[in-house]
Amino acid sequence: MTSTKDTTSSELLSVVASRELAGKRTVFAGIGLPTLAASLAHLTVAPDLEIVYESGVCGAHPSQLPETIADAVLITGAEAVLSMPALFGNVLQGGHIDVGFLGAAQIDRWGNLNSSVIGDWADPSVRLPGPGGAMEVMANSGEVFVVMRRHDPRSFVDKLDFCTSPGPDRALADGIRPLGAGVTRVITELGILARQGVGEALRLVAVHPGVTADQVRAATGWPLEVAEDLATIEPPAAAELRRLREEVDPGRVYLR
Amino acid sequence: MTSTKDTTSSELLSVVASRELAGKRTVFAGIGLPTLAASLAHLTVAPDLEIVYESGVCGAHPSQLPETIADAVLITGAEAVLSMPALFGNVLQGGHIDVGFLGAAQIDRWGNLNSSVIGDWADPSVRLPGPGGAMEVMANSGEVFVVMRRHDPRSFVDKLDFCTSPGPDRALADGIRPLGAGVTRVITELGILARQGVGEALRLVAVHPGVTADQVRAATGWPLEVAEDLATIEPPAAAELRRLREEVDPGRVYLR
Amino acid sequence: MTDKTTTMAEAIAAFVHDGDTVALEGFTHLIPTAAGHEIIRQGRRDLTVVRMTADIVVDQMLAGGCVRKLVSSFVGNSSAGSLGELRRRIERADPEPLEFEEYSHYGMIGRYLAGAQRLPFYPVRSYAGSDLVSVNPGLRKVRSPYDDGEQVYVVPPVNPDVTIVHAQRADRSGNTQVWGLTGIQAEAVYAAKKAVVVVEEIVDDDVIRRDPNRTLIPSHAVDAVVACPRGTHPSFAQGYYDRDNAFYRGWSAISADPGRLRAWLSEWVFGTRDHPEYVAKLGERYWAGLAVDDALSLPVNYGKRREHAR
Amino acid sequence: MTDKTTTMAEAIAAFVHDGDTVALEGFTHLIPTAAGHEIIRQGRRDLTVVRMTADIVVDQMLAGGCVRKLVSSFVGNSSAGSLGELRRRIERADPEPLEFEEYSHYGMIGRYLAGAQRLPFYPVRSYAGSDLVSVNPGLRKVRSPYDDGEQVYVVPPVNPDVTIVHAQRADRSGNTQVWGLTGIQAEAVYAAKKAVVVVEEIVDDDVIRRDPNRTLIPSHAVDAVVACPRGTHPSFAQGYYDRDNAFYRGWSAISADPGRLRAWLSEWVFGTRDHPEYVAKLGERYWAGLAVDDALSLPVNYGKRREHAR
Repeated sequence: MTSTKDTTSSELLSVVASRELAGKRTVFAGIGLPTLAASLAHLTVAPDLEIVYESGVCGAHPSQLPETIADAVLITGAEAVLSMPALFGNVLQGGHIDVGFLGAAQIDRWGNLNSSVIGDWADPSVRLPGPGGAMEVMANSGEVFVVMRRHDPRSFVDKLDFCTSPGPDRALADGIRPLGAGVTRVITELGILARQGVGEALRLVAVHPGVTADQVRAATGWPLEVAEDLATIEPPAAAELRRLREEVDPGRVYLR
Repeated sequence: MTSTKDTTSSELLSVVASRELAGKRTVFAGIGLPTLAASLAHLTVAPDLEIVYESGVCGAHPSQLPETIADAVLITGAEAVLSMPALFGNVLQGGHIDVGFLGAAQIDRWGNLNSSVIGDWADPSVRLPGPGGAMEVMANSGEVFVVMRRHDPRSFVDKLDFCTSPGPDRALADGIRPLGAGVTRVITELGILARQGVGEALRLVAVHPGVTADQVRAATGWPLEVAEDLATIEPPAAAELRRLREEVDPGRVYLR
Repeated sequence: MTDKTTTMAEAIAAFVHDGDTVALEGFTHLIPTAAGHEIIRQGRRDLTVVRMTADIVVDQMLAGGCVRKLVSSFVGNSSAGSLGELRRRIERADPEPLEFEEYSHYGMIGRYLAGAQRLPFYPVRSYAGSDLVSVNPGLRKVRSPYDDGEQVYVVPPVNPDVTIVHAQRADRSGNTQVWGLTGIQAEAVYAAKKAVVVVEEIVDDDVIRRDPNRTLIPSHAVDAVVACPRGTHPSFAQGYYDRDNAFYRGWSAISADPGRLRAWLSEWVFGTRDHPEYVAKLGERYWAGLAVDDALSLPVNYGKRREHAR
Repeated sequence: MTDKTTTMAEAIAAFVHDGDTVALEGFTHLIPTAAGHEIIRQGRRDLTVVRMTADIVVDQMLAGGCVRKLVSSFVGNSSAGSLGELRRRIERADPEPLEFEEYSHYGMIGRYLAGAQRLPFYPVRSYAGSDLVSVNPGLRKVRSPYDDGEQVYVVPPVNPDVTIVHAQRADRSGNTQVWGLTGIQAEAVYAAKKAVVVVEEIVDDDVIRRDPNRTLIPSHAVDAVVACPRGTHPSFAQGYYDRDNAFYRGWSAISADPGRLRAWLSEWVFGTRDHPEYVAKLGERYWAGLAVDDALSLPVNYGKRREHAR
């Protein structure tokens, strides 16, 4: 029998994120928690879900759990492998991605993301990997989900050190009509922050059992608004955990 | 033994055009005389010549003489088959074509070509096929060769009914720096007209044996300048004709 | 895995409506002729047809009275002659005028690229000095924001209501594989709001997955999959059957005479219930003349991770 | 058919010069590592390296003192950690500063597309509102000349002095076939003034011609062909050998320590005469751990015209 008591942080985040994919058709996901969430959703709430990888793979049927978004096991047996111009131009910018998953070192209340530097760009204290395709995922996906392991004021900041991947509010301020809603869900160990789109800030819409709104406020670097109908997140069900553990990541490669 | 006496018009034009390809590496050719000329040049003066077809075929090794630029026999056994964005974007606009062959209903002294209409575009007396890729061949090839079966004032005109494919002079007048030299050689049954590039009109540089400059002038719809060192074109040699007849088009599909 | 297979009749009924903008692509190879015939059978009207090389199938759709406007870069019967109906419509508004929006090949390619990539325009190096600019207001200039301030022509995106293409094979969900000339089909599909893929054969998922690099159109871009063998005639499908060059050569004479053209439509399009009937009417002996021998590619190794690994 | 085959040492000597702009592409798959090592061995200086994902090979070239400037959209050791030398150069100018020109992936793709197509710029839908715009003057806006007057960011073309890519196979003249992830290699080659293709194997002309759709880079775009089996390590070649994930995971610790990094270079790059020696030094047992089993594609039929025809 699957125990729901010893749920790890990775399991919790994967399960909660998977539920948000209900009914979605295409998801742009990196390796790790996003892939776990998407794979679980495929088995549960989104049977038609297709995972598209930045490397160009569509409709992967991997023989083993992939270690990177370009893992050879994603290619062998896939339904399509596209060039980068086709993937970024036709699929992503063309508007075929319902949900893009992104991570970041910092996020602000508008869902703008920093994955470039801590400190000043020209003389940073920490140089991070930079945009990769995150800017395009943000600009072109219907909406963006962010899964953040760490919910603290260093990551949830009042002001980004650098805005790598801007949400639609910043795009509009730059005079350009955004194509997607930007970040609509931020899933953390404390709860879920959400916003609908342009002009709206992230607010706390749900907490995990035992977590208070004040705790989340304290962990957030801006004055966090809390939904009037603040929900409590249903803990992972035994069926969800069983599929995650036995079908999605039986080797516990990412379910650390 | 190959007789040079009964040389047909197609043979004459193919042989003369083939000589102009000496040392060239890539040629963009349609079916018919351009292919014959390029194939003969490959066997004689341009051993490294590659024919690129508008359909996307590079390095064809056809089992039979192709009937169209998209003939299945060009694909089977080819070295590469490219998509149209790759062919037009990377190969042609990217500057990889040394010589493009074009035909037209009308040509003017600057090597501008009409393949669209006789009469007014909106209400034409004859609707011709239009640009196809001719405009891109003109704009992007290093230089363009035109083989015209008919040399008369209806085809060699003072003013085009419609400029489909403009040479570099018209491009410059439109405020845009041209990438190629435009038409540099026009090969007809009477002789060869030539120009070097921007600012220069076509002038008569060579005639076939027995043809006079006055004859060519009379057949040309603008006051045709004649080179001081007007040459006489060497008639097709027995070896050229033998290769053309026996190796290039043994079925005499285009050598009508 | 959504099963998107349907019949040609159902696909045309569901995805092609009067007044729609319909892209039919396939550059000499894989022309979706059978789809064009079904559009004629179903009596669609006022279509805007987008097709780089407006050739026989367009002439037939014009004669069928389906087309109000044509967007194209080449209007001719390949190198085999003229399109009679098209010329009558353009030269004499006979039996009615035809709106015509004309580009070059790369202009059309750029329009599909912009449409597929949701770009407001696509820049191309040609058009400078062409009279096409004076008859097509869609051709505009943009100045480069970089040092040289160079100007370049741009074309506007095209986003057809539906794009129809023909391919060698697809799986039930629409993962579509094409070889030989691949043309502009993938971009035309991505540019469209809806896409119908017609194929020589629908194959097992495994056939597609054994060679994912051949999938030029992934299922997420496809709305319907129609099996229609020999559906490109008189065009060809590389490795399946050859081009019917005699038909092309014969078309110029048929279409030069409005009476003959209408008789041809009556017999071959209205007189057949669907493409299988058209195929059967041509007869197996006819098709034997277009049959090709095998020239198989060599397999490549995609590799499979060993269980020992890491 | 020009024979362009040469050795890695000769290709680097002939096509990579001090001060050149060198593009090395391959997105996780088919990274031209061996070419990077030979550039280090030959002591090139002041290079501008253009590479979308600046990963281990770039960290090694930085440590080798070859690189003055980096143009990139991702600077990290895949998902396995940091690039120590790159971070020291950027964060502390240690041992010297590194000029850095930063784009997003699609920005880099657009630069290659513009470079390959001789366009003055390439429009992309991203960048609006990003701080990258304030640190990279190459990012500019263009206004659409169509009705909405919409603005869009553009990136400038990149035209490397030389592009080096790795592929599974090519013929002697440079017709290059790639399967699995194909990335941006074709466009990077077309954007360059010169192109070097490194391959797992040089094959008979016939192998290429049996499957022309797999040729992503035709010979007319290639200047040199180098056979260098296992030349992408620790990257992978689909169907030939797997990615060395343990090497990636280990690199972060090696490169975090300048001493260890330099010792690694001494042993594995300067301490080997060429890539075959590097391969031999790893040993057959090591390579056995990266070996893959077969998963062959099914052949497709290109067709052959019958003699009877027409």
